[in-house]
Amino acid sequence: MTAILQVRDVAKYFGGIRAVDGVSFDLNEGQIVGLIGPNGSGKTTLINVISGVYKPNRGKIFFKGEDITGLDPWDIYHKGIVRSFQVPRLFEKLLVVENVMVAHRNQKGENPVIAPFHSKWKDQELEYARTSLHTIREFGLSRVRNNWATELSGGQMKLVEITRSMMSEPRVLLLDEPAAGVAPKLAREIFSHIVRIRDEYGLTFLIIEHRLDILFDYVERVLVMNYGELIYDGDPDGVYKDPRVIDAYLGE
Amino acid sequence: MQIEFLASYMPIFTSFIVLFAIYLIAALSLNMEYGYGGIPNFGHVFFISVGAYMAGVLTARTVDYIAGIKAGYCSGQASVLRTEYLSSHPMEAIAIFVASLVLGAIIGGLFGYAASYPALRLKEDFLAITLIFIGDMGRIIARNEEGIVCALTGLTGIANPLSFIKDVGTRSIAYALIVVAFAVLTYIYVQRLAKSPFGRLLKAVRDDDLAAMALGKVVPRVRGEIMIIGSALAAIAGVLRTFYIQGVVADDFQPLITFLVLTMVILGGMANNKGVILGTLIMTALDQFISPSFLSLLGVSVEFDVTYMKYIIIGVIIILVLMFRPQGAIPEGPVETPALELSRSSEWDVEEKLEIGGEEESSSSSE
Amino acid sequence: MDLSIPLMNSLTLGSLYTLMALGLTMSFSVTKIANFAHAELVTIGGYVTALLVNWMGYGLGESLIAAFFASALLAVAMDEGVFKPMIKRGSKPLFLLVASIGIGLVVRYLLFIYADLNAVITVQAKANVQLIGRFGRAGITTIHLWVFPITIASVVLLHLMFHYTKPGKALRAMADNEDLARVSGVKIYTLRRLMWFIAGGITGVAGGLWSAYSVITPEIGWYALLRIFAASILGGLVSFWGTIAGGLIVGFAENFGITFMNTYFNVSTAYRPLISFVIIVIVLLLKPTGFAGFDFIGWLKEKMKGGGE
Amino acid sequence: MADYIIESRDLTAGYGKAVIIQDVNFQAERGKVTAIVGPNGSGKSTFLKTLFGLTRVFNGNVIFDGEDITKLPPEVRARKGLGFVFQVNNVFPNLTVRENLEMGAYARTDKEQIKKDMEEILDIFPILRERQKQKAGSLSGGERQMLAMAMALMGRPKLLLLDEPAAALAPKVVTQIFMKIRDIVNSGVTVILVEQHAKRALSFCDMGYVFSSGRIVMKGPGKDLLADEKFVEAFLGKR
Repeated sequence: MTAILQVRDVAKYFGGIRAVDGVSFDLNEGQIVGLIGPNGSGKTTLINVISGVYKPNRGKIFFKGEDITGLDPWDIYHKGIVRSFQVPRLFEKLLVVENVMVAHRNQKGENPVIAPFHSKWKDQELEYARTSLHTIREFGLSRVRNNWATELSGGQMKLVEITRSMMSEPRVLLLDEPAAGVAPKLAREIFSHIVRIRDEYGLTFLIIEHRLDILFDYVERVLVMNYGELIYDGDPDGVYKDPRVIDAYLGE
Repeated sequence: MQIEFLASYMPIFTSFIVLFAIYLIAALSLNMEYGYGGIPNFGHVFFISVGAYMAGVLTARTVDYIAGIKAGYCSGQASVLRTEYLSSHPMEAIAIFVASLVLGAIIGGLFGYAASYPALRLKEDFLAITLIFIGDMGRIIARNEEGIVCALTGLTGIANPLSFIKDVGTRSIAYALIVVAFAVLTYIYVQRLAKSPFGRLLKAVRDDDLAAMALGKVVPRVRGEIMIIGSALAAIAGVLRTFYIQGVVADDFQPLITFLVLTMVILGGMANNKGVILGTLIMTALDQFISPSFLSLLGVSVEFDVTYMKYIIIGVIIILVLMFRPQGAIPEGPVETPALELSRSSEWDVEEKLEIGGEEESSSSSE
Repeated sequence: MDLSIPLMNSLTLGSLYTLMALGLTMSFSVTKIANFAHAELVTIGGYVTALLVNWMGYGLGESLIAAFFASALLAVAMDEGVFKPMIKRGSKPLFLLVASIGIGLVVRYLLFIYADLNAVITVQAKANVQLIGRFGRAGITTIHLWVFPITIASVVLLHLMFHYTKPGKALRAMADNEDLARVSGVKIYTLRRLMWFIAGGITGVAGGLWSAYSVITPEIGWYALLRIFAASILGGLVSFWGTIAGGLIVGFAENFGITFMNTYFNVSTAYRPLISFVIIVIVLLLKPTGFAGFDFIGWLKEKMKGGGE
Repeated sequence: MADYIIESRDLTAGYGKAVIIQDVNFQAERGKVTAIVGPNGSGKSTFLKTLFGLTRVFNGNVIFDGEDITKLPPEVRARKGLGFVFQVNNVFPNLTVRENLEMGAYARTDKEQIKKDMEEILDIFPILRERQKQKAGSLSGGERQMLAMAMALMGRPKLLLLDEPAAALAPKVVTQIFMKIRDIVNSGVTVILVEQHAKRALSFCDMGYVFSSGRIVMKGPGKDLLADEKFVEAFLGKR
């Protein structure tokens, strides 16, 4: 197995607070990896650093061997790393299908010079639309595809976010609590979608999730963070036995 | 008798059409920036004025140069000579008109691009404050510099490109047609943009710029693009206005104009170009018909300047619409691209076995 | 170059801007509304004062009290009639700003109609102005005896209110964290009304003083608004002392700046408003993330201490 | 039977349409410390907010001091003797420490007693006495947390709800905070404490509850819970 994403000694400070403090790990292609840790342990900050929202104070990030440290979020997206948000950030005044359509890369019609000439981009648009609608169907969202994003339930919003991230043919998905605030049954459904995508497309996942009982049924590897540091990297079962992890969660 | 009656109303009608068309261009461009793009460009009048000044300066300087007018840039005599020259040289007049439109749009676009810089950094309401004052600073400079549009007196003699047509009635109708043509073109243009992936992109950036960035959209570039487009269109409206009133005065570009145009957009419905037509129609009617000249035509006279009434009504409309119908007369709809058409076809309907989130939402989404 | 005249002008106008900007800062810090109709609070105060002095023969003092109440009530009416209902309907902050522009238009042009009908488009309160002394070439008149004490008294009274009374402290608490204030048992709606009343009132008094100082028109408030925003923005739109310093800085920068540029670079005095605008832009460039809640004066103090981050 | 100052019966609550906690039966004994522990997202903070009336209740009741308060708004609960310390944004940063404390007593009218309480509380928190004139925004995290607790105490609550008072604080400061909580309990105030760090909270409290996925999964005297071998699994969520 090859490492698709390499994080090397990455640190991010806010004032005096060390949100992420020297984290290193490799993500191997096709793995589903859980990222857990107590509140404020730096998980979301780490995802923000990898996806380019924050520039790290120290350290390097490599994607397929290429240094992507400090690139802008849109460049990182185009490289093939896509992230989702803890609170779903759908575009409110767009329909579900439009939310998914936005995510396509290299849309000719997004250039304002070409946009008025519909014939120049119509074919591409229809091709993208088919891809979008197929994926929407795969995710069981067909029934709400022409609804406004604001009309969805929390679980549906989470699914739209994942559907949307699939449009750019990404290699790595960073999901920030893909099932937060969703009832356990639906959360499991979201996770089985994730496993399905991995199996079909060979994608790599890094997933933050708090409900370990659910998460551990779907991941083969777990990273645990505490106070900005990585304190565990291994299989899910070991988490319950590792004294450092237990201390992190229960207090020393 | 009847013809005479019609003839006496014709000027009012043509002037209404011209102003409607000019306002429409301005309102559509503000709708692009604010309604679709989410940039509260409340300094819109400044970008209109840039086009207006451009037309004035370019025409006056060029004519003074090629016709060898030595009477002084701001003098009344120069103004007369310019008009004479332009009405006897149709080719030059039209060339200058076209050049003004092109240059006005370019300069307007450049200023718009510059204004997108703060748009990237400030919170919405502070951006609005800054842009309102930017707009008024432009006016203050123009009203104090002789070299631009002759300070307070204003620059005159910017004759209509059609002044070679001797009959005033025919000429004004012809010019009205040109302006209307521009308005129609603008409408088609913004409507095509709005129905394209670019329109969708604009709305996405407006609704959530961070999410748009995370989906690979270069948000600063998108903001720059929309400000360039919007400001260039606003400048074209300004150019058309200068040639219509055959001159340009800095104090015509008060912040009030922005608010009038903004009311057109809000009243009609933000991010909806059809609504903006409706809003512009209503507000232009107000603007035109609550005027001393029109009221005296109707035989109505009031003791005060009736234009004050106009602004009061604008204020009342702003408040009422924002309070009771913030989405405007015609609310925003989806972006009508071919993708949406495809999505609406029943081909994609499926009987689904297990649908996520179904238990809560089944009632609201069973269309 | 004799600086006595710009100095006196700076102090006088700076004081007026300070009073007006304090009103804006108060209302912004508590409600987070960038209120463009603040301009009209100045104008109404000015007209009430001028008309009472000129037509009814009241003294300047009584007229200023009337101006206080007129603008105070207008401010409360704006909030109760427009802002509060809009907030209840879930309006965005920007819509509140646009609505305040609408309110401004209504008030300003109603006043225009009134002024037109009564031939008071330009008016000045004919207060009994007497020269009482000289400072260099600048005259010190009875107007100055009104402006400076009222400004100082207002600042002192507001300071006392904010720091030594229960509602005053509660207002500061509300500006800080409305939810926590509510949980602490603060009746936020009553206090909000009180805040608008005081903020409107002092702004009206400032307008009244302006009408005694020079000629006013129904647009005087709009004319002042740029300065008011500049002064408030220097205090981050939330800081009391920052706003006071801001008002004086704007007053001084404007008068000295334009005198200097006029004398040495032959710049027209009509460019006076650009100075306030430049101040806004400078604050913006120094703090490009936006100046909401950014206390410029506080920031400068930090820098002076030589701290840095 | 024990004297419960507050209890919840079959309480189901959440925000909007979302149910976060389900069928919670909880009791807190008067004069004792009750701790609620559980991982992120287990609903423990939501439960605390529900006790104070800050969420939507779908089902069940909250009984305070023998009275059903399920339908009362938070400000009325505050007047009945409930105090709440939020996890974040729990002080007024631009007010001085003393003014913050005065705001804590805002709803009270007994001026003389407020003065006495102020002195008493400044005795309990000497660091706050030192910083009386300083703005709350300039305090360190631990000092701010103490101020927040002191503010709540100024309202003279019978029951104090503390939402993660030690979150994001250095270990040394955490010890201080817990010592102060002990002082508060000793002065006769009942405390309910929500904590992520279970060991700390459970060894400190009289009675502990473990939340997971919105439900109570274990309860018992704190030290017994810690000794229970099932505890770690229950806490982290078993597979």
